[in-house]
Amino acid sequence: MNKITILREAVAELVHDGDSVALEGFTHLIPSVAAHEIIRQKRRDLTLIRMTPDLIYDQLIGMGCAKKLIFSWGGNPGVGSLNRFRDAVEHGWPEPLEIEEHSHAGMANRYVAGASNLPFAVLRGYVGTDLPKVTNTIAPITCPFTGERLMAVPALNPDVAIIHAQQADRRGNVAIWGITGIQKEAALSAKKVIVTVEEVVEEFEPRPFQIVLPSVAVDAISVEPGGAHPSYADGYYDRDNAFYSAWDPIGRDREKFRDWMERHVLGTEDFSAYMESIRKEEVVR
Amino acid sequence: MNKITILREAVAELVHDGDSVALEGFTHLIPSVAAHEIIRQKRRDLTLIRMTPDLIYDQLIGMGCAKKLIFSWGGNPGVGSLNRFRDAVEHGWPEPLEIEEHSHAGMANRYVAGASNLPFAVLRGYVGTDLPKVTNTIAPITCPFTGERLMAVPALNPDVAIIHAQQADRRGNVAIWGITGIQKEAALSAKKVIVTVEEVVEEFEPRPFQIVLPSVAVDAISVEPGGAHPSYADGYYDRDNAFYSAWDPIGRDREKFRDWMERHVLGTEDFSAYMESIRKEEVVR
Amino acid sequence: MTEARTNDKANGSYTTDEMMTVAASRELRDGSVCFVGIGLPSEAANLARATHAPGCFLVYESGTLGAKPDVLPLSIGDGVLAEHADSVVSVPEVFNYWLQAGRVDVGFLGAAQIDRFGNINTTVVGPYDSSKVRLPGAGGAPEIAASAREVVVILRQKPRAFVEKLSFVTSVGYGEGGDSRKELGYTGSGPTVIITDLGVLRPDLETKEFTLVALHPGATVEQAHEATGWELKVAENVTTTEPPTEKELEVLRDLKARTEAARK
Amino acid sequence: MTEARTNDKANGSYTTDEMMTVAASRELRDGSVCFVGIGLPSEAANLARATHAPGCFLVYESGTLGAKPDVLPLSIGDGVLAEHADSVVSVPEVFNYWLQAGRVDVGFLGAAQIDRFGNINTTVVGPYDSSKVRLPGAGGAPEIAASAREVVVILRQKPRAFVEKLSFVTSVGYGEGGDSRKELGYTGSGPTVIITDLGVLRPDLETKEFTLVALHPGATVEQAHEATGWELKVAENVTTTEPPTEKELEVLRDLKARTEAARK
Repeated sequence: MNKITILREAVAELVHDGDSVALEGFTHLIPSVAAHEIIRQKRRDLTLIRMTPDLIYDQLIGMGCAKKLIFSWGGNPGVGSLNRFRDAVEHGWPEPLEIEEHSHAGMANRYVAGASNLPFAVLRGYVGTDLPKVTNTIAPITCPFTGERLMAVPALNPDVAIIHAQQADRRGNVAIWGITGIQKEAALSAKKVIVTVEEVVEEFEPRPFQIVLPSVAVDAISVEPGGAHPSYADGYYDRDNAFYSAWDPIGRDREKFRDWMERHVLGTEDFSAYMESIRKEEVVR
Repeated sequence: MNKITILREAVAELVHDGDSVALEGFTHLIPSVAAHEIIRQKRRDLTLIRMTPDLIYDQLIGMGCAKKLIFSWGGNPGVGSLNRFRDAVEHGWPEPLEIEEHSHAGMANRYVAGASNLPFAVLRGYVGTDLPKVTNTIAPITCPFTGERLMAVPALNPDVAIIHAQQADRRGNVAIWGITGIQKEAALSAKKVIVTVEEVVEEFEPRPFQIVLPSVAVDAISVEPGGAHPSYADGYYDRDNAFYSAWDPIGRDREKFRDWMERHVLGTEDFSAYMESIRKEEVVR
Repeated sequence: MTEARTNDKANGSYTTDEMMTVAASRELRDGSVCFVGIGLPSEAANLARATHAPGCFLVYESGTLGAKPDVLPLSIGDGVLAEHADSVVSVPEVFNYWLQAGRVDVGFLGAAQIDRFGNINTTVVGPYDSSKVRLPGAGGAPEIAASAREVVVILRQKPRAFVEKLSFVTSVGYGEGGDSRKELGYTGSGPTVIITDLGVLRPDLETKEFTLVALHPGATVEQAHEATGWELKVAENVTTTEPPTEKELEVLRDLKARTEAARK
Repeated sequence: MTEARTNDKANGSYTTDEMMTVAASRELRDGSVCFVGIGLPSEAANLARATHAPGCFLVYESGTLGAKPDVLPLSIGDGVLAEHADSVVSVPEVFNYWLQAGRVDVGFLGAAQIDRFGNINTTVVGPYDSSKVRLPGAGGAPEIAASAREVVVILRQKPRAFVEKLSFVTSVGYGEGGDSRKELGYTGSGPTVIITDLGVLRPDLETKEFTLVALHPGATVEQAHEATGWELKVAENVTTTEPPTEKELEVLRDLKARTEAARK
């Protein structure tokens, strides 16, 4: 199966400066390893898309990879703020960050429309909020049958979608189980799809609430065990809650952040070297 | 779990004359047992909804239960026509049948809109076909962002949805695996939901492509092993292909049909008695 | 259902229906994503998968993605379709995320009636409100015709099937011909070939009118004219279809034998 | 995150935060379908599930239906939410087929700022284009506020939280008050109660302005006035909240202890 490739090459070939990129994951299976590779390859002017931007988006923004963020909730789950994200929005550091914000329902339906090759999606929401005043990708629409007024949001079709999954099989199909969030729609809405996986297996076995993304819907698969740290991979490892807390002071200080990123991300070859490096500092249990 | 009830009581309580009823099943898990109970209880003026009306709809129509059919493909899969359906449309026997026809994509998205509490759904289709000329539930709609013209179809919200599933658990959750078709959307779009199951188990085990409908989305569950005959129940029994062929001559002749229905359906108490009765005539292998 | 033996016009070694199915199967390229209807389309697609296109990815409207049936499914939702599928998804998902999304390279369709521009009728024969024959209806055909990158149509060539004017336009081919399909805004490019029991028809690049470009062995231009309800255009040099290979016949007959056994 | 011990204003045996969580948990009826946000809402909902409402059905926006966490999730998508859930569905499905569909009886929400009509801000403090504080944003809150049959809001009562005018309306309560929510066409009936560390506020039936109707033991009307950025309306006879029972405190503290352990 020729889709299995080295992540460095997949990112080099499929992620370009100025692209719109969705690295999705709903607290489960966050594609951290691919985010670090994008940072190492110094991509610029990316439009980052994500319902729940968290640490890896804080890192991409703080390292100057992004010119715009399309999102619905940006925080360090269970801890607090994304300080690099806030610094970019509040003070334009390291450079100004344009933001386009929606609700979760709006973002989810934008991916659904994108995956369905429709130009827009319809939902009940936004009316009476200030979101339409600051986000121009929200427009009223009228039901041609009932005359009822609802809101429309435009489809999302990222240049590249990147997700982390538990397994791929020999034919290049991808299996995700447990909380699968918006990953299927993100992948199917994108022009190119990169998937990092914990391992490659001969055959999938049935798992609770498993979905399978067929190989014809995937462009590149890279085997990156542990690649979702500090989030978790159901069946492989737990969420590293301590790391999320440890990130807060690191992200608060520009120098500390840059130094940390240079030492652990730019200063390492790949994710295993990165994990090695942060373990030394006991950032990780 | 108080949702487990006798099918006769569930139908008596939840299915009324004049209701819109969707008995869904996409060749797998067709709720035949519930259709027969509706016929035994002599419901009238039903608006029957189904993407793929087949033998049980032929029977409901031929027995005069329906005043209208909303559908996208009506046939005896792998065999030919639904002769009772044709007789009703072509000659108004036993009474005229109003029809509202769509494409599969249109019907599927009408259920999706219904399940989403939206008044309509949008799709790419119908343009240039004669369907909009004969079906008034198709209307053009314009994308508020791109100006692109698409087609809208109104939501389906049946009074009652009835499906057959493999298993329910003690808490009243319902498990369906294999081809799950449109059953989830049909159930979630309806005001009331009746589910017949092969068996009740303590706990579900993971199965390929399994979906679980939580008990809060179900109104009544009845244990009716074999209740999907002549269709199949993945993990329980195969499709009775011979019965589909055997149905053709029965359905072709009004007298033969009425006689058959009176003997095997009206003349029996329940589905096991019905199966007993048709087995005697070796209609079934 | 097939009347193969009875309307055999070919030389003794294979039937015209077999030639039709084999010719259709040859239209499917290996590795392509194919949306398949039940009956002749499914027969041709699975013949292709068992011969020259083992890597083709079959999608059925029941939600089976990468189906690998070992017998021909009698219904669109047979268990054999899910059994070896790469994935099984809901019906809305297969139509929205796969067909409408433009992921389907080839749609294989049958038809009750077809016109010179490849428009298809599977709804009624005669006036809609007082139809002579009520057909099953649209099913998945309109959107397959709309959104598949290209469409292959398979049906036996007869005057009542190849008609001057359809009783009902269920699925759009090239509309009124010329650019009229483009103006409808569909993403798919439309029917690229009609395979019949007599030969092969392809659309004229300009007018989009279907033209006889090949005859199966033993079939004649006269037969094709007789079997067509409009003044059939014929290419200047009509080629002759390669007859079925032994392998193709062996695999097709084995498939059908196993299917017949499953019917019992 | 919680500053419970430090801002303890109650008698020694429990904190004001504990009282707040207990009071909120009592709003959840057994058997009801509850859409839960992370933090205080999740704490209150799981306390209810572990005490008087074992049959309540918890829905988290990560797609877990009937979640039964044995520790409080730190993130909306923690594995513990899926582990014992009745079903796990996609994010579009939980918002479209469950929340928007009107299947949610109660939505539990937190807030950064709230106004007298129960409108909520979780987006920015200060002007949008030059914000003093950039908050996480909308998340699932706007549609929970829109479509849940009723909404319970939990937040500590402070002048910077209970403001005269929101910097940004992220989620709609009663809009400008009166019938203005109805005119927006939302299916849910809006926030029915605000539970704070001082007491309980409920909307006036006519004006929909939130009014102090109950004080927790030890809290005073003066404290409530000081903690509110608008001229707080007070009911004629303000009742006193039942203090936490031993069972409630025991279960809550056990829940939080297990959660703290999980953080390490």
